[in-house]
Amino acid sequence: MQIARETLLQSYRAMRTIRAFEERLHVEFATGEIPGFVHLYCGEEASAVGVCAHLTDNDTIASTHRGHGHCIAKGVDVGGMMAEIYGRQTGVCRGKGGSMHIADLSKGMLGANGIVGGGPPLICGAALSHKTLKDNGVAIAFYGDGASNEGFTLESLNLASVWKLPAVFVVEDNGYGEATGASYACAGTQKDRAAGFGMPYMECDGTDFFSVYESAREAIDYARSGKGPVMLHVHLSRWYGHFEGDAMTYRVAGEVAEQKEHHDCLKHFRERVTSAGLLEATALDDIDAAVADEVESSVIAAKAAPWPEDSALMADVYVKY
Amino acid sequence: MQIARETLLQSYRAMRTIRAFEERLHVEFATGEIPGFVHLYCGEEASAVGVCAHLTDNDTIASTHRGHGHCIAKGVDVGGMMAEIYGRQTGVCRGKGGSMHIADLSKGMLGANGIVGGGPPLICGAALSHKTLKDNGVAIAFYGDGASNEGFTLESLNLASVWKLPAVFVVEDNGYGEATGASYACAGTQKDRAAGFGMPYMECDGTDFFSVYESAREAIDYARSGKGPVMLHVHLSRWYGHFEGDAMTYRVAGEVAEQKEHHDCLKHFRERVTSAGLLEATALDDIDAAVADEVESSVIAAKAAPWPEDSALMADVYVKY
Amino acid sequence: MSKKSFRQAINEALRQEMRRDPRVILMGEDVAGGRGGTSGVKDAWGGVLGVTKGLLTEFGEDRVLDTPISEASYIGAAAGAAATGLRPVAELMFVDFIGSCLDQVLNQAAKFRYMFGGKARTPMVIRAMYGAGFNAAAQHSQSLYPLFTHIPGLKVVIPSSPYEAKGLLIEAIRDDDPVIFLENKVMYDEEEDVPDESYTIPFGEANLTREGEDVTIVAIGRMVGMANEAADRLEKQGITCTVIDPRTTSPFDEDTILECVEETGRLVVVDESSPRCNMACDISALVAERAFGALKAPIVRVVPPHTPVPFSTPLEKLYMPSAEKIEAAVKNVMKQHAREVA
Amino acid sequence: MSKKSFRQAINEALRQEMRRDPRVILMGEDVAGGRGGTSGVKDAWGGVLGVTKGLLTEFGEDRVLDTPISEASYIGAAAGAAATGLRPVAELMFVDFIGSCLDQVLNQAAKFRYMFGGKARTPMVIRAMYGAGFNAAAQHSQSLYPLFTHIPGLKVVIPSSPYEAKGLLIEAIRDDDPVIFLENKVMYDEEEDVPDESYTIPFGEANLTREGEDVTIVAIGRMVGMANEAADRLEKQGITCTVIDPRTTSPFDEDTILECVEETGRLVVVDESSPRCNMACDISALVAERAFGALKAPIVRVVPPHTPVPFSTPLEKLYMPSAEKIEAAVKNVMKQHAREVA
Ligand SMILES: Cc1ncc(C[n+]2csc(CCOP(=O)(O)OP(=O)(O)O)c2C)c(N)n1
Ligand SMILES: Cc1ncc(C[n+]2csc(CCOP(=O)(O)OP(=O)(O)O)c2C)c(N)n1
Ligand SMILES: [Mg+2]
Ligand SMILES: [Mg+2]
Repeated sequence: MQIARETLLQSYRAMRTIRAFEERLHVEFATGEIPGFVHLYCGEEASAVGVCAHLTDNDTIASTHRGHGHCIAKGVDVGGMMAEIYGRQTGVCRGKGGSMHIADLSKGMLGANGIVGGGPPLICGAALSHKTLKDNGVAIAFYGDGASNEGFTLESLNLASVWKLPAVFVVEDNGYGEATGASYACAGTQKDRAAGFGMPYMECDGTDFFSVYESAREAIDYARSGKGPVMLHVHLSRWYGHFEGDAMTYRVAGEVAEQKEHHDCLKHFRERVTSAGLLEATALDDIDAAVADEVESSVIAAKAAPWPEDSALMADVYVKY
Repeated sequence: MQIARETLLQSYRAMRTIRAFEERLHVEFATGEIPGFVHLYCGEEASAVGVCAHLTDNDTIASTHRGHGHCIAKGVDVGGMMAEIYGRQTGVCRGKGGSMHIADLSKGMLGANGIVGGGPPLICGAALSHKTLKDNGVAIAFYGDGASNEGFTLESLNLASVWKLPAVFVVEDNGYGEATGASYACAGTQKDRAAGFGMPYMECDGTDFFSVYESAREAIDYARSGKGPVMLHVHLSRWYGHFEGDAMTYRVAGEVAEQKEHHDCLKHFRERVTSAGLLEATALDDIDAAVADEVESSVIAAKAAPWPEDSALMADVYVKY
Repeated sequence: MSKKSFRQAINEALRQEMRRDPRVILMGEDVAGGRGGTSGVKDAWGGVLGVTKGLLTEFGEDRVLDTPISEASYIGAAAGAAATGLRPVAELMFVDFIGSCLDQVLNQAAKFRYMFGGKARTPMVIRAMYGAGFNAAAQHSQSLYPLFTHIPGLKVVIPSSPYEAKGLLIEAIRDDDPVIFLENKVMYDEEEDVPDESYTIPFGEANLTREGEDVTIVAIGRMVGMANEAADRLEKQGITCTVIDPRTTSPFDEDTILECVEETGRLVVVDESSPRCNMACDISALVAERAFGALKAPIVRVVPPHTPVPFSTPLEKLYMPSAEKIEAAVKNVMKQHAREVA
Repeated sequence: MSKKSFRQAINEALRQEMRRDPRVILMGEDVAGGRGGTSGVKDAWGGVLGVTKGLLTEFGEDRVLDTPISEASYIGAAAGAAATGLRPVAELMFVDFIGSCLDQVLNQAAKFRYMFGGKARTPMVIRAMYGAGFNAAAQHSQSLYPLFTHIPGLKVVIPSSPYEAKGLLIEAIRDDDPVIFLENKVMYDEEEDVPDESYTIPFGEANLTREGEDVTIVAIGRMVGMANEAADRLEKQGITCTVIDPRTTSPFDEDTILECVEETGRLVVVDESSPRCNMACDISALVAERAFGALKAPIVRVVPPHTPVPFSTPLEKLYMPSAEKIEAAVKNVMKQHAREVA
């Protein structure tokens, strides 16, 4: 496997940005200044980035309630995201969506989604657009192990096969839907489900960028070439609670610590690229520093940004009414 | 395989009743006297009867829009059914449901259902009742190949496994959902779907009573014994259009004729039991005659029966309001 | 101009828009019909009641897509396709089936634009049949437009005749917001003169099908015909009515209704949907708030009872609004006035 | 009797009914929480906001059932279980998620009894959170009770305080029809005196939280508190209000409202749900039809605008009804009268 230096740098930067963005959110949330529900993606960065590394703005993704990582990986503006989470006028959604609804169609980002299983049907539609408009695009649905039990998701697997859509269904399996384990809630296997709906199945280690990158390349190439949809099952772990405020008593003590110690995608990436001589540690350090600055500025800017004007309340319900 | 003479006689009678009931409906519908939608089950009799032969009133079934066969197989009163289809006060649902909503909870018949995929979630609930109340009952969801693509159905397969319910999911695969072939609409296989939701899969020939009877016995025993749900895939063919009025141009000419000639469950049953000396032809003839009479009387009675009274309009929306 | 049925008017609207704009696609269960069938005939149905017949033949399988029985995924797909460059017309068959795919309408299509800060367009149309009177029983006879009207972000269209159906459907397809387009299943064979060429009828502009002096009747969809029939009879008895067809319940032409009530001082609302929180309530509330001073009599609603739709013919008749019931309501409203004045 | 929060009151109602009747079972996503988790803790959550905490410990896994994220199948299972001998209480978490399982409510549970000619009972309760004010944005802040109220066959309960919540929930569990029980998520920490013992509050009997002479205010759920606050302020300005909490929107206590309006002659309706075809419309229509003669002024509705619920704090505040807005509406109604009289 050969990965261009530029791709490696960009991917590391994206993963680092997600990490820094979210760890900061964790801190800021605790101060009480961030309203609403916030679901952190920390620990799962390699999945979003390893998949999106193969995409351009011409390709479409749909995300979940745990959407920050997918947004950043797909190129949504970090400052705009932070402002959105603070509910400011300068947010990507002008403060009207918040964490669970960040979207940027100009980047092919069809939205985080507060509805579990909301994304897969939309992605059938985006894939249909790509196919019908013959623009060579693919459409990717990210969804969790929990969402894999939602009828919306299951129907979409079938529909995508029936219509032979250029779609990839990325199951981000972190073992939990809220406080319930996948070992309880998911009968059977994702692999058999893929077969049950007539599509190839692939799996990878979601804490290893290179594992995701390779599998995703194959899956996306397959879909893009017109052969139909693929399921990509990504095994990973989330580092924080389901949402900010969750004490995670359902997980054994030390589970997350162990993950952080031995399955940190950033550590792993750094070791791998430096030991193989692909990138220098200083290049990564520079990125770390730049990202820290970017996140810091995004918070300062968000807090200083104006609230939406009253007129925004009634605006943009319709294109025309 | 040993089947009691009484069971054989009852099963033949049930299949013959379904056939006669429906062929008569086909004729009556053409006269314009029967209102609404009517979906005929003709040709599929062995499935309902082969499964229900293992059930008592203590067990529960949920049916579909194509429900007459399941109702009769589960012991719902034929006269009451005919009157219901005519919309009369003497109907099992007092004329308020019609063909698509025939139900009789006292017989463990949880209703035909106008919603494709309506039954499987209900059957999870009925199975939960059986399990919780420890009454040794099982619950059976009949549904079509078309319904196997409805999210309701797919979720139910998973839920039944997760809750380890005493349920059997009987896919009556007649190859079509309305005018659309299963070969187009169902990606993958039912077998892989069963695996994908963690349950055993069995299949049988739905035009052969004995094939259904044997498989259903095994499936129902498994579920009843507390091991969890099973999928039973029944291959069969419908002889009439999707509903009365459908010209079936989507099926090759002669397809149904071939089925009638070579895969008629009634013919097959008769040949099998008489050649094996299990039942005498005269016993079957007697049943045929008795059934013809029963259906004839049911039509006469239905036509003569009173319409519901005006007060029925407002009655029975609630137990108490 | 030629006589066309409601069914033909809709078919023609779809055909003309598909010719005009290659981004318009059709999807739904058996909108063509026959895929995967043994005969190889791929336009076997053209919709369960034949409304989309022939469109596959003209536009091909890439633009007329049969779906599995999976409303959530294909209605969601319509939303996703609309947000990414197509203009899908998705058929839900019976509006009662919204129970299978409400999320895709309620939480996705209707809310994209607002949640995303104005940065999305979702030009999709969902066509579905509604209405009782077909002996289709409780799960195939509902008139669920109050649900859709309640949801901000949706537009809701209910044509009252073939002419209206064609113009409103073309408008719906060209509209950049999600539109629910409801067709009364009992009306498919009704005919009237409909122009052959393409035309649009704007949303949010009510149609006065007649003008009178005594009572304003607002009626929805199929009820417009009944209201006109009642008005005919009432005219012979010396009572003249204004009959308003709002055409769209969202957006809603409040002004026309308020102006007419200002003139007549009396209002009867006819709505075939279940009576609680329905359009009859909505219109009554509008007038009781904004034209109160003009009202000479109570606002009377002609609506079905709070029950599911019964199957049996006589019960279903009893259930439905009718010209007779509207006539009686108008007379009742006139009497109340008489009493007050006396 | 002791101070209990809205959350505790609901927990206690569930607990007492589960003790009383072994057929009462609970199901939902993380109603216990922890199944399949690595720590082995099986009551990790007790519902996403802790409302059902501790019930697993007392009643065990056979009666407190965690579900996969599969609303259609478990809400449908609740309906099927109810029709076959259990009395399930299913938690939908956020009422916005009805988009995933409307069919099971609309076409199944609500219609069984009628379609089956009176031969079914479906004693199930669906508990769900509703309401804005939590910065939960467009998909987690809706107040969809008009949808449920519209559907014949359902009962719809919206408690306005901890006391109300406990008594109404016990009534709901004992009721033999399907009941939608909606809990305002902003109210969980509100406290008041609630009896320790079990008690019921009958459906369809409105509660007059205060009586006055000038204006009748009907308010739903959390709006009742705001209406009382407004009434307090108005009283100081010499305007006295009757405040009505209908408690249940279906069945609906029409008589109490009509009687109060007969006395005050003026009506303000406060409803947190989207404004079209909502309860404010329903109540306005009722009064405009049946207490028209008593009305001295237009019926005014205090409702949010026809938009999704915005996320940002200032916009959400602007969106919501409030005591100030109610106060202004009442004054407006009083002024209109003044003008007429003048
Ligand atoms: C239709 C629906 N049901 C339930 C919820 C509540 N909910 C939000 S996230 C979540 C868990 C999702 O689990 P999973 O798909 O595994 O994603 P993860 O949180 O692990 O990333 C649930 C149940 C919802 N938002 N939408
Ligand atoms: C939710 C829903 N979608 C669509 C329909 C319309 N419809 C009724 S029967 C049917 C086909 C069902 O096919 P299948 O499950 O194979 O059963 P079969 O008719 O072959 O017995 C369809 C699409 C419906 N009644 N409900
Ligand atoms: Mg998960
Ligand atoms: Mg079939």
